[in-house]
Amino acid sequence: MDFVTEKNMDHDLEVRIGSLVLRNPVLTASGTFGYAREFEQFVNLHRLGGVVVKGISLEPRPGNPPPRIVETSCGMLNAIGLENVGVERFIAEKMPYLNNLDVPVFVNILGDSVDEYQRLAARLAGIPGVSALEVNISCPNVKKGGAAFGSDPDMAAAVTRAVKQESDVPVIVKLSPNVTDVTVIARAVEAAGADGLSLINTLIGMAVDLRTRRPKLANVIGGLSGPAIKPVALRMVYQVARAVSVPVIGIGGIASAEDALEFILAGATAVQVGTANFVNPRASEEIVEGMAAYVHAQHLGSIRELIGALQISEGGS
Amino acid sequence: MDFVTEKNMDHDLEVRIGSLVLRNPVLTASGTFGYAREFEQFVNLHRLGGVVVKGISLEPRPGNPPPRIVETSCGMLNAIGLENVGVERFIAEKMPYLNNLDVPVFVNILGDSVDEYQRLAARLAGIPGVSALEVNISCPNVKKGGAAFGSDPDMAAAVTRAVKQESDVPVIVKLSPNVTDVTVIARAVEAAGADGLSLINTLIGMAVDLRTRRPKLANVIGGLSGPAIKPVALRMVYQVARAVSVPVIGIGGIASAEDALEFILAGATAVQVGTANFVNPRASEEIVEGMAAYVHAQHLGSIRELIGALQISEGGS
Amino acid sequence: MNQIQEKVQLIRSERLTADIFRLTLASQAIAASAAPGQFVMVRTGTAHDPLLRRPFSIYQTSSDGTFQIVFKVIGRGTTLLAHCREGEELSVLGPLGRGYRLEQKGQNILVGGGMGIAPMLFLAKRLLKKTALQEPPQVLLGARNKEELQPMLVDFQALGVRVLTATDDGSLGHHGLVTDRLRKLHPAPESMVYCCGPKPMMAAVAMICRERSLACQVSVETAMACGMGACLGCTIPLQDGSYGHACSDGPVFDAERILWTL
Amino acid sequence: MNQIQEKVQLIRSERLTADIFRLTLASQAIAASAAPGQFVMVRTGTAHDPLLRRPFSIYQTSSDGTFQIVFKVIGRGTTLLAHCREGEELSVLGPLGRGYRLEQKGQNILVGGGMGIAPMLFLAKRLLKKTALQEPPQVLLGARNKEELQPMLVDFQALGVRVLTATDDGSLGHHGLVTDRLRKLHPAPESMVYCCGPKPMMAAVAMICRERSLACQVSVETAMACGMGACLGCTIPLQDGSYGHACSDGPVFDAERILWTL
Ligand SMILES: Cc1cc2nc3c(=O)[nH]c(=O)nc-3n(C[C@H](O)[C@H](O)[C@H](O)COP(=O)(O)OP(=O)(O)OC[C@H]3O[C@@H](n4cnc5c(N)ncnc54)[C@H](O)[C@@H]3O)c2cc1C
Ligand SMILES: Cc1cc2nc3c(=O)[nH]c(=O)nc-3n(C[C@H](O)[C@H](O)[C@H](O)COP(=O)(O)OP(=O)(O)OC[C@H]3O[C@@H](n4cnc5c(N)ncnc54)[C@H](O)[C@@H]3O)c2cc1C
Ligand SMILES: Cc1cc2nc3c(=O)[nH]c(=O)nc-3n(C[C@H](O)[C@H](O)[C@H](O)COP(=O)(O)O)c2cc1C
Ligand SMILES: Cc1cc2nc3c(=O)[nH]c(=O)nc-3n(C[C@H](O)[C@H](O)[C@H](O)COP(=O)(O)O)c2cc1C
Ligand code: FES
Ligand code: FES
Repeated sequence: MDFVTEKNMDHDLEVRIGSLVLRNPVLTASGTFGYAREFEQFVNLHRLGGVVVKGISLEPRPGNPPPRIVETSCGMLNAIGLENVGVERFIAEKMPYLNNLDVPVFVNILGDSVDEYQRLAARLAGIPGVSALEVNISCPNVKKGGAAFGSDPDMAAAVTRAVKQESDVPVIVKLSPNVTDVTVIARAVEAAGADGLSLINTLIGMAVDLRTRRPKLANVIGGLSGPAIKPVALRMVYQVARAVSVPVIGIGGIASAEDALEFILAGATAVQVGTANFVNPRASEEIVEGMAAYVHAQHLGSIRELIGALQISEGGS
Repeated sequence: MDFVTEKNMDHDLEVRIGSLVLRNPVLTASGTFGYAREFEQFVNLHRLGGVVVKGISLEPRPGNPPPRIVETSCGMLNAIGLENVGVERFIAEKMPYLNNLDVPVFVNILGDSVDEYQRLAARLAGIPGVSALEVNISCPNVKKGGAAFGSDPDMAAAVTRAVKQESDVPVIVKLSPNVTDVTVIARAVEAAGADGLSLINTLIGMAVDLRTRRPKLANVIGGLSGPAIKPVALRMVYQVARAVSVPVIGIGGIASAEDALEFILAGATAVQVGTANFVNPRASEEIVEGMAAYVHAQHLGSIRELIGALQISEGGS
Repeated sequence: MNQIQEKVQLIRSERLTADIFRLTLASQAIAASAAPGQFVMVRTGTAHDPLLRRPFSIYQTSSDGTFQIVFKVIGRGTTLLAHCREGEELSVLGPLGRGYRLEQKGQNILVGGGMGIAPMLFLAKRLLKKTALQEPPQVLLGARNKEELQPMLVDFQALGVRVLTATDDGSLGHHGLVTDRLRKLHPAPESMVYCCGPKPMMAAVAMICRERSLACQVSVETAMACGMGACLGCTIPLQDGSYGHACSDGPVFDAERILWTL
Repeated sequence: MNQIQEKVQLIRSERLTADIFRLTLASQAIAASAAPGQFVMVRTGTAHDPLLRRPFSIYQTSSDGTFQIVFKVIGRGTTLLAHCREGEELSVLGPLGRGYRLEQKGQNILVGGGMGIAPMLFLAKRLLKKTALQEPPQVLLGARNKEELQPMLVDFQALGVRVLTATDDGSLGHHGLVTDRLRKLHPAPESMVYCCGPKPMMAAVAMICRERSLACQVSVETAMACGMGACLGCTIPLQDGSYGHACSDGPVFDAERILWTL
């Protein structure tokens, strides 16, 4: 592909998340793309809209005992247990490589208390190469008996405010789908200052081994991801995009450019590719290519024309 | 299969739901087995543990405009819109056939208000052949702004009490998975007198047609069922079975005897086969056969030994 | 109704065009009991994706205990089906639905468009067998171009029925719509028009028949999950404000019952 | 590391026993760069079910640009793979992981059990190529019975290495465990034991080696989603209380690093 074509392509696909300009709407989902370097042999990383790194906590975490993953019908369960190197080693060992890449880096952060989230945001402020924070609020709040931050609008808002206060980059809050009404959390988080929302995180699921009569995951329950959850993700993105005015990043079972475009029609400004990276390490870049081809073939001025362009007719189609 | 074998088989598989004795734990899920007659050419109906019929309302309902169904990865979305013939025609036209079958019939009921549920239960009381009621509380409460009965513990309990008051057969309440904590609803419904709980109903999802840029369902959103949702269903059955002491009926993506046995290990006393009936109309009977074969091969005295027998080890397997 | 589900052997797979295939399947039961306009539901994969069966009209049956379907590759299910090899087994459910009501009185006019041609061959054969018929059926077939029309056309020609054709690009027969050809016919008042094709074509045929007071039966296509009246997914809006179910009330309906929404 | 993902042609599919298959796949890149103990991740279906790739050790590579895997049919993925036909294309990712560290000093003892025999052939061939080796590798192979052992055994015998065998039922070689045979060997202190097999076997081999102060490398098996260090799913508990990742830190580890939990 020559320079002119590539430039045109990038231009057609540009989107904004808060003050951040992405050359295209395709990001990689946290926990499914390592720290990007793992994929350098498969993907031209600078062709991506951005990279979201594995969730980082203040202290290193060893994660859960094995087995941590199990395949399910059109999906997989994971109970990685948020294994990560901790924010200090992340800054020292992972950020230099990421900072050298010509691609926005979203740092996914997680904590067990509002204070932990706040300290993470403070520590990451001013670090070169950090383009945005993505706040994972699906973790249990240890101070409040373990209910997830993501299922209580007040707790979700408190985390958002604390992170916003310290951060010098756009703050995206990543919503959990394991709630009765995702728009309630979405509105609370928007009101607390989030620059964007990403959804969905995994659905809570479980798998049983009939042979051993034990759960297939050592942690008993895990997070369901992959094509199986796409219909739930699309529905929630659609609902949230209509409920808030900040940009929404769609996640859940995206494996092709068509999948990604469906989320954009439903109201997403950008998307994240997760489990598909495991099946096809080139998935994210191929989705960028497919999206560019679609914009071209449909004679769209820009991908932005498609955001939320889903037509809803009254009383049937 | 000769008489003795069949009798033995049935004995090994017997379970109880309230005062009701089922010859085996395999029921068919509401809305996926018509009024049973549709399957008489494929299934020896009297070999099933029971049949749950399509949801019945006080008045006939035409249902939603088409398209009403769409396939998704390892699943399907439906927005049938609770099309049904209404309770009067159900009693007049469908019950005589069902009453003649040697199989327990669970009548699935739905309404837009507590009063409607109550009147349905009253109307069905004393009708020959009605073995149990299954109360579908996933419908929107029209009197309370459309929030589903199934997502509010007080509303769910109110419906349960109203139905219990009128009913002369066991009352099963069918729980929605689209809630933050399913055990809260489960406990409320148990306290209100439910004789059993069945779960899960469908997850709310959506599909988008990129070509037409419209939702694939005329109703925009629909219910996700099939193997895709099995991990979510297993997890919720596991959680609810530990939270209540009434029997739990597991539903969601069951397509084989192994699937069914996994739900029983997770705590289900019985299971329902739904979407699988569409793919293989013999699925329900084959699951009974597979379950009998398993009980035999594992030298179990009874299937009841497996209910909730999942072994959970601390700190990994 | 005598419906069965069985594993049937794929005896022959023929690629008629780039994306149209004809499969010959061995099933004594289906071959013996199927009627024109009925369909089968075929599993296209072995795993859970794609999950649901796919509906196909019965193209013809044979006394040797086989039947055929003809299909176009559309998406994942039909792609898998096109890759099935001779000798493999396919899970088939059928025969399903209510087929065409065969008329004896006036002329029989069969109008097929695109893959809607598929059920017409079986129908033409059955009508030819009716000795009471005054004249052989008149068949009108339309398709996008010669390539798509030719492979099925030859099967009709072999029957000895009269066939009139139309293609969108004029590469075979009339350059235009098959409905143009229908308009030029002047059948006796008691004639019956049997139709299957894209919705706009069927709506147009239904309108022509209403204008001329001709009886008309159409075979509708909807999304289907079960094919046997259990899921209530295959709704088709009717003139009286109610819904019909394509798999069990149809797929063949009297055209005047249908509410044509385009 | 030079990892690639490509569609490779299935050149040959051989059924070695009722449920063990050997596939020969065409990939210049993988054949050229793979090392013993490394593996490939293979897509076994085309739809989303089964979703994930399946890991298989590289059995051997050839200078003609092909490599082989040998696998046993376990579940859905391997069933699909067994049904693949020659000429079809498979999506393969590899070579992945850290293979065996080849030693020059003492004797090289290769211990393979069950499908853990698979990586041993490639290893034996590479060790044979090392001209500095004082003596050819000693191979110990164990399996359930003769039927399972024979097909891979002949490939080792063709190499000219010394092979000792054991079967659970005594149908070939020693009647008992391959570890019995290992216990009877008295290798020089600087020898290296290379092992792959079921977890209990590897734990036993590791223990024997520790008792005799022999160096030992084992190739572990865990569930894997990505095979390239991205998902963190393939955890293996280590002696120091931390976790290793089988796909990127392994699958080959020094046996003494592993925390053996059974
Ligand atoms: C009663 C009945 C009889 C039928 N008989 C025949 C027959 O004899 N021969 C034949 O070729 N087909 C026939 N069909 C249509 C056939 O069932 C579909 O083409 C098939 O199910 C498509 O499956 P797929 O998995 O390939 O496509 P999918 O992956 O299910 O669909 C791919 C995309 O194409 C769209 N789509 C689905 N069906 C069609 C369609 N028919 N036309 C255009 N777009 C579509 C879907 O919305 C989707 O977006 C019949 C349908 C019915 C209801
Ligand atoms: C690095 C590595 C290298 C490997 N090399 C080889 C090789 O060269 N040859 C080979 O035959 N296999 C090898 N395996 C194992 C192989 O990957 C599995 O057997 C395969 O993934 C099973 O896939 P499936 O879809 O058939 O089974 P699934 O459907 O995924 O599993 C079916 C059932 O079997 C269980 N199961 C899964 N794997 C195993 C197993 N290995 N043994 C017993 N039960 C199991 C599962 O828990 C599940 O309940 C290797 C594994 C790893 C990690
Ligand atoms: C193995 C694995 C690890 C994950 N780790 C994280 C994480 O650390 N932080 C986070 O916010 N989400 C994490 N996720 C969730 C994904 O980012 C994504 O929200 C989810 O998988 C749904 O998208 P998908 O269906 O495309 O995979 C993880 C998912 C998987 C499969
Ligand atoms: C087409 C269709 C119609 C359904 N109709 C009803 C209904 O009327 N009442 C009800 O309680 N559940 C209904 N359900 C939900 C099922 O009973 C079941 O809870 C759900 O499909 C999950 O099980 P499955 O994955 O085995 O299909 C319906 C499901 C489908 C697919
Ligand atoms: S396809 Fe299920 S009722 Fe018609
Ligand atoms: S398999 Fe994904 S990190 Fe090892």
